[in-house]
Amino acid sequence: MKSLLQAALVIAILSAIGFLLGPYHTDIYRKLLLWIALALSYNFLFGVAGQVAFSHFTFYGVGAYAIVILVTQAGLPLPLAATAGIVLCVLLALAVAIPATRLDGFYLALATLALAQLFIVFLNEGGELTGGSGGLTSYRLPDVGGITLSGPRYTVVIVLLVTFTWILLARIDQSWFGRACRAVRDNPQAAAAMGIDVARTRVIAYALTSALAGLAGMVYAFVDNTVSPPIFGLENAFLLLFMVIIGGSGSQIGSVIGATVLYLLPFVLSPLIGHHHALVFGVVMLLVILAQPRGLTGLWAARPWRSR
Amino acid sequence: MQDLIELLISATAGGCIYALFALSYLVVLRPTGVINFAVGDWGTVAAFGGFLALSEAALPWPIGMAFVIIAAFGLGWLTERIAVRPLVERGAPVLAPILALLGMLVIFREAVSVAFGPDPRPIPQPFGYGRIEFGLLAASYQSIFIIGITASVFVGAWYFFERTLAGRSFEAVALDRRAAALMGINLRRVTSFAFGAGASIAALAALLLTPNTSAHYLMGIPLAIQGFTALVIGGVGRTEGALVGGIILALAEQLTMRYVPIAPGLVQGVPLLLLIIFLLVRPTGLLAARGASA
Amino acid sequence: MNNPPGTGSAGGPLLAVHELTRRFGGLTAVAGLDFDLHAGEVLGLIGPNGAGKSTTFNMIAGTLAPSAGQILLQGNSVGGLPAHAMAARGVLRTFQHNCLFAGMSLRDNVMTGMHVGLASNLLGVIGGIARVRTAETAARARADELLAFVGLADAREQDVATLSFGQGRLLETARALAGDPKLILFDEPAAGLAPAECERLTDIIEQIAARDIGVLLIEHDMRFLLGIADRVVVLDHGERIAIGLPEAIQRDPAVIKAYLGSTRGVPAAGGTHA
Amino acid sequence: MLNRALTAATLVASLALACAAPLATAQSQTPIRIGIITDRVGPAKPYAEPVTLGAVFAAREINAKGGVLGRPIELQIEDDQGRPDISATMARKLVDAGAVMIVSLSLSTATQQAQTVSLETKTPHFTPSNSGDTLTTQIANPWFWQSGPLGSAQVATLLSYARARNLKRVALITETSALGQMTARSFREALQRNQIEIVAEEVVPGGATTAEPQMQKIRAANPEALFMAGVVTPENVLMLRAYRQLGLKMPILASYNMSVPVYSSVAKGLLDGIAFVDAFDPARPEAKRFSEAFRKDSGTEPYNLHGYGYDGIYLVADAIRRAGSTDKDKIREAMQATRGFVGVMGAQGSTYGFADGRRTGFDTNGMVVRVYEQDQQGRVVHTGSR
Repeated sequence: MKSLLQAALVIAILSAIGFLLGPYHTDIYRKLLLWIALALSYNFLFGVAGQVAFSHFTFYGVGAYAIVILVTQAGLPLPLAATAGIVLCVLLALAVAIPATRLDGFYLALATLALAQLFIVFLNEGGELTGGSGGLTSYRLPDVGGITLSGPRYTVVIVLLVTFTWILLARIDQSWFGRACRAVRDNPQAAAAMGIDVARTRVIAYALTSALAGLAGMVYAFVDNTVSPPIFGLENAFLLLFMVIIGGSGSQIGSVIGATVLYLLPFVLSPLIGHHHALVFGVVMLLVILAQPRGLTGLWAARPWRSR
Repeated sequence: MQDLIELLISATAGGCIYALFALSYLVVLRPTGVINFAVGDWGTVAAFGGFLALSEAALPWPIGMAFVIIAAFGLGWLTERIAVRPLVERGAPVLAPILALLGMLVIFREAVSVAFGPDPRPIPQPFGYGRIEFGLLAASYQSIFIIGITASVFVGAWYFFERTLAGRSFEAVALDRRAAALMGINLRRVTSFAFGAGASIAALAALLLTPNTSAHYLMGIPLAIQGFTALVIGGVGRTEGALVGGIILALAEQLTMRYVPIAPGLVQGVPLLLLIIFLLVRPTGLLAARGASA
Repeated sequence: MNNPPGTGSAGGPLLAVHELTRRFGGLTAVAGLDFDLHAGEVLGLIGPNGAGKSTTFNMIAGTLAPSAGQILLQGNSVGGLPAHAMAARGVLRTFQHNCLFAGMSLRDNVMTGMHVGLASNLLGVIGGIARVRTAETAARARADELLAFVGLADAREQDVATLSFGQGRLLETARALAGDPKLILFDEPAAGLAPAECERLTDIIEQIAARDIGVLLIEHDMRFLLGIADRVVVLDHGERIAIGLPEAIQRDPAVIKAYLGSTRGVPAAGGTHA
Repeated sequence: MLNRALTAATLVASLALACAAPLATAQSQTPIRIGIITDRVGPAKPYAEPVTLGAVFAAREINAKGGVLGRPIELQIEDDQGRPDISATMARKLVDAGAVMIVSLSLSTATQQAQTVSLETKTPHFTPSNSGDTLTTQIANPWFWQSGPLGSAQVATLLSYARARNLKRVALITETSALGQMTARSFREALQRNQIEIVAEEVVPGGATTAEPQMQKIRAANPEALFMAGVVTPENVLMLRAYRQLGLKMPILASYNMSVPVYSSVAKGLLDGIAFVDAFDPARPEAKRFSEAFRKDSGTEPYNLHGYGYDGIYLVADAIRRAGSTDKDKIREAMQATRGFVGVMGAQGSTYGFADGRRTGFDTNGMVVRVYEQDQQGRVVHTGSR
C-alpha cells in the first residue's frame, strides 16, 4: 500500500513537471525521460545480467516502426498494434538470443552489432513500408478512449512508461530472477551449480529488456510523429552504454543519473564551448571510470566524507 | 576470370587491413584480457600523423611511415598509462579498462576533429595508381604492397608468439597473471609493450588504408567493428586466426557485392547475415585455440 | 551416522555410480568406476594427481557428461544432465577456488542458492503478488539461519569482498545448503585453510551429514579426509583400486604403492578425529 | 525501492528546471531573431560548417547596412549534433526564444524531424542547403521552404549537358548516407523517365575500404556513362580510385557534392575530366562580389557551400522586409511570394522563387555543369536543364 502511494506520488510529481514546462523544456524533458526508460532497461541487461549487446536501439526502432506501420498502413487499432509490436520484439529477441546466449563472451555483442547494422539496411531499403532513408512522418496518434493524447497529456504517457519500467525492473532485480542474473553475470559456472539455468536466464533477460526497449520505441514514435533511420543506429547504442557506465552499471538510480548527465551535457556545454563538448564528454567519461569503475553512484558510495 | 583474380587480390588486400586491426586487438587481448575498441581511433590518429608526415612535411614514404609507427608506439604506451594501468593496479574488474578505453576512443576522435577540422585529408600514394597486368593476373601495386607488408607482420607476430621467450611470456600472462609474476615476468613491461605494439599495428593498417580513402575523423569506428568481427571469425586462440578472419570477412563482403544478384542496397546486409549464421554454426571461431577441446 | 557400507538408512543408496567412464580423445580419465553413497554418509574420494578425481566430481556435478556408465540418484539415472539440472535434483557443490558472487551481500549469496525453491512465474514477481513476497521473506529468514549455522551471521549485510578465504569457504557451504541438498559435493574443502578453520569445517560437515545429507569429498589433505570420512574410495589412473573404511585404506598395500609411490605408510589420520 | 525512485524523480525534476533558465531577450533596439540549426559534431559537420559561416557573414553584412525593418538581425545558432530528435528539440528552443524563422543547415533527416515542430508551432522554416527531394513531399507543411539544389534538378542538368551523347545505357553509383540514398533515388527516377537504361546500380557502404567490386560490375556492364550520386567524401574517393585503378574510361557525371573543393586535395590525380553539377558560377558578378567581400572579411576563400548560407539569410531577410513585420503569418506569405530573388548562387541570370505554390526555390534551370581540369574545378561548360 505504501509503495503504491509512493508510486502515485512519483507519477504525480513527474507529470506535474510536464504541465509546468514550456514547449522547449517539455521536449527536452520528454526525450530525457525516454532515454531514462532505455537506460533503465539497458542497465538491467548490461549492468545486472552482464550481457554486452548493441541491439537496444534496434528494438527501440522495431517498436517505433512497428506501431506506426501497423496503425497507419495496416489500420490496426492501437491496442492491437501495440501488442503485436511487443510480440514482434520478443520474437526477434528470442531468435537472436537463443543461439547467441548459449555462449560466453562477446558473441552476443558481435551478433547484435551485426543485427543493428542489418536493421538500418532494412530501414533504408524498406521502400514504402519504412519510407527509406527519409523515414515515416505525417501521422498522428489515434485518440485513446476518446481522449486526444497530445501536449502535456502525452508527457504523462511517457512518465507512466518510465515509472512502469522502473517498478517492473526493480521488482525483478530484487527477486530470485535478479539474483540469478547477477549470479550469471559474476560467475556462470557457480550459478549453474546453484541450479540456475544460465542460458535460459540470459535469454529471458535479453527478451524482457528488448521488449521494454520496444515499448519505449512505441512511445517515442508519437513524440515528434516522425521515425527515421539515424535515431536507431549504433551511435545512440554506444551513447546508451556510456550512460549506464557513467551512472554506475547495475544501479537503477545510477542509470537515471547517467542518462540525465549525458543527455543534458551537450545542451549545457554547447552554448559555452561550442563543438568542444564532444571532447569534454570523452574526458568526463574517462575521469569517472578512472576515479571509480562503478560510475557516479560508486563515487557517491565511496565518498571520503562519508560518516561511518 | 581475370575479374575474379583481380577481385580476389583486392579483397585479400582489404582483408589484410581488417586482419591488422584484429591483430591489434589480439596483441592487447592476449596478455591483459582487455578488448580495446579504441584500435580504430589509434588508426585515426595515426592517419592524421601520416597526413602531417607524408603530405605536409612530404617525407619519403619509408621514413614517414617509420616515424608514424614509432610515434604510435608512444601513443599506445600513453594510452595504457592513462586508461589502463591505474585501474589494473587498483584491482578493478576487467570491464573497467575496456570502458576507460571507450572514453579514450571519444577523446582521440574529438581531439582529431578539433585539431584538423571535419574535412578529410589526403595521404599520398606510395606507388601512384600503378597496376600490374600479366596474363590472368591483374592487381594494383597498392594491393600487392598491402598484402606483402601484412604477410611479413603476421610472420613476425607468429614467430614472436610461438618461438620467442618474450612472446611466450605474453601467453603465460594471459593464462595466469599471478603465476606469471611468480615466474619473474614483468607484468607492467609486458602490458606496456602490448599496448605500444597494438597501436603500432593499428597505425600501420591506417597508413596502408588511407591512401585509398583519406584520413577522416569518423573513420575509426567502422574499422574497429570490422577488426573485431575479423577477430571473432578467426577465433582469438591463434595468431593466424586474425589473418584468416580478416580475409574471410573481406572476401564475403566483396564477393557478395560482386556476384550476388540482389538489390544493391541490400547486398551490404548479406555479409552481416552470413556473420550471424556463422556465429550460430561455429561459435568458437574458425580456428579454435590449441588444446581448447580438452 | 556411521552406516556400514552398503546399507542405506532408508533402503537403497542415495548415489550409485556404475561403470562410470570418461574419455578425452584417446585418453581415458575415468574407467569403469563403481561406488555408492548413502544419505548421511561422508564418502572421501582420493588419489594421486591425474587419478581422475576431478573428472569424477565434475561428472556427478553435471559439468562433464560421462562417456559411458551410469549415475543414479535415488535410483534415477541422472548421468549427462547439465549442472543446473543436477542442482535442481538436490546435488549441490562447493568450489576449490571460492566462486562467490561478487558485489552481492552474504545474504544475497545464500539466497541465490535457493534459486530452485524460489523460482516461480516471473509475472507473479512483476505483479508483486503476496505469495512471491512471502516466499522472499521466508527465504531471507532461512538465509540468516544458514549464515548463523556457519558462523557468519554478523557479516550477513556485508559485501563478499570483505571475507577472508576461509570465511568464503564457509559461505559457499551455507550457499550449497540453501539449495536443500540431498547430496553435497566438496571440492578440496580444506585447501588453503588454516588448522583452526579446518576444524571448524570438519565440525560443520559432520553436522551436515547428521541431517541425513550425503557428502562426497575430494581432498588432498589426507589427515583431514581420513579424520572425517566414513568410507574412502581410492582412484589411480582412472580406476578404483580400493574402497573401505579409512583405517583399512591406510594399510592397503595397493594404496600405499599407488598413492605414495614409496614404501612410507600413509600418514596416520590425525587431528581431532584420530 | 520506491524511495530511490522518488529521489531519482526529484533529481530529474530539479535538473530539468535548472536548465529552464529563461532567456533574457529584452534589449533596447530589439533585434529580429533568426534561429539556425546546424551540426557541429555529427556527420553533417563538414557541410554545415561552411554553410553556417556564410550565413553568419550575411547577417553581419545586413546589419552593417542597417538591418531589416530598421532592426538588426540576430542569429541564434543551435547545434543538433546531426541527430534528428535533437534537431526537433532545437527547433522548439528557437521557437521559445522568439525566433521568427528557423533556418536548418543540418542533415536532411534532421530537417525533416524539425519540420514537425515548425508545422505544429506555425513557424516559418527554411533550408538553403538541404537538397533531398523528399523534404517538401513527405510532409505537407505550408511553413517550410527549401532552396538547395534538388537531386532531381541536378540530374536534369546533367542529362541536358549530356544530351548530345544520346545516352541509352548508363551506370549509377552512390553510398549509404541518407542524402546519398535520396540523391540516387532522384537520379534513378529521372533516368527511368528519360528511358535511359540503368545497366548497373551500385552502392558503396559507409566505412568501406574499397569500391572495386562495384566498379568491376560497372566495367562488366559496359555503360556509356557513370552517374555518381554519392555525397560522402571518403566513399566518393574510393569510387574514383577504383575507377582509375580498374582502367574504366566512360565519362563520369557527378552530383553537386563533387563541387566541394576538398576533392582537389583528397582525390588528387583522379579528377581530370569529371563533369559535375554546381550551383556556383565563379564568373557570375554577384558571386565575384561575394567572394571578394568574404575574403576581405575573414581572410579565407569562400566556396559554394558558403554561398548557400549567405543566400539563405539574404532571402529570409528579404521576405521579412517585404512582410513589413515580424508576424509569422505575414512572413509566411512573403516567403511564399518570393519571386526573382537574385543571390550569389546559380547560373548567370538565375533567380530564386516559390512560384505556383511550390516550396522548392532553386531555379531548376539555374544549375551549371563544370568539368575538372587536372585537379582544378574548370569553367562552366553548360547551363540549365533544358
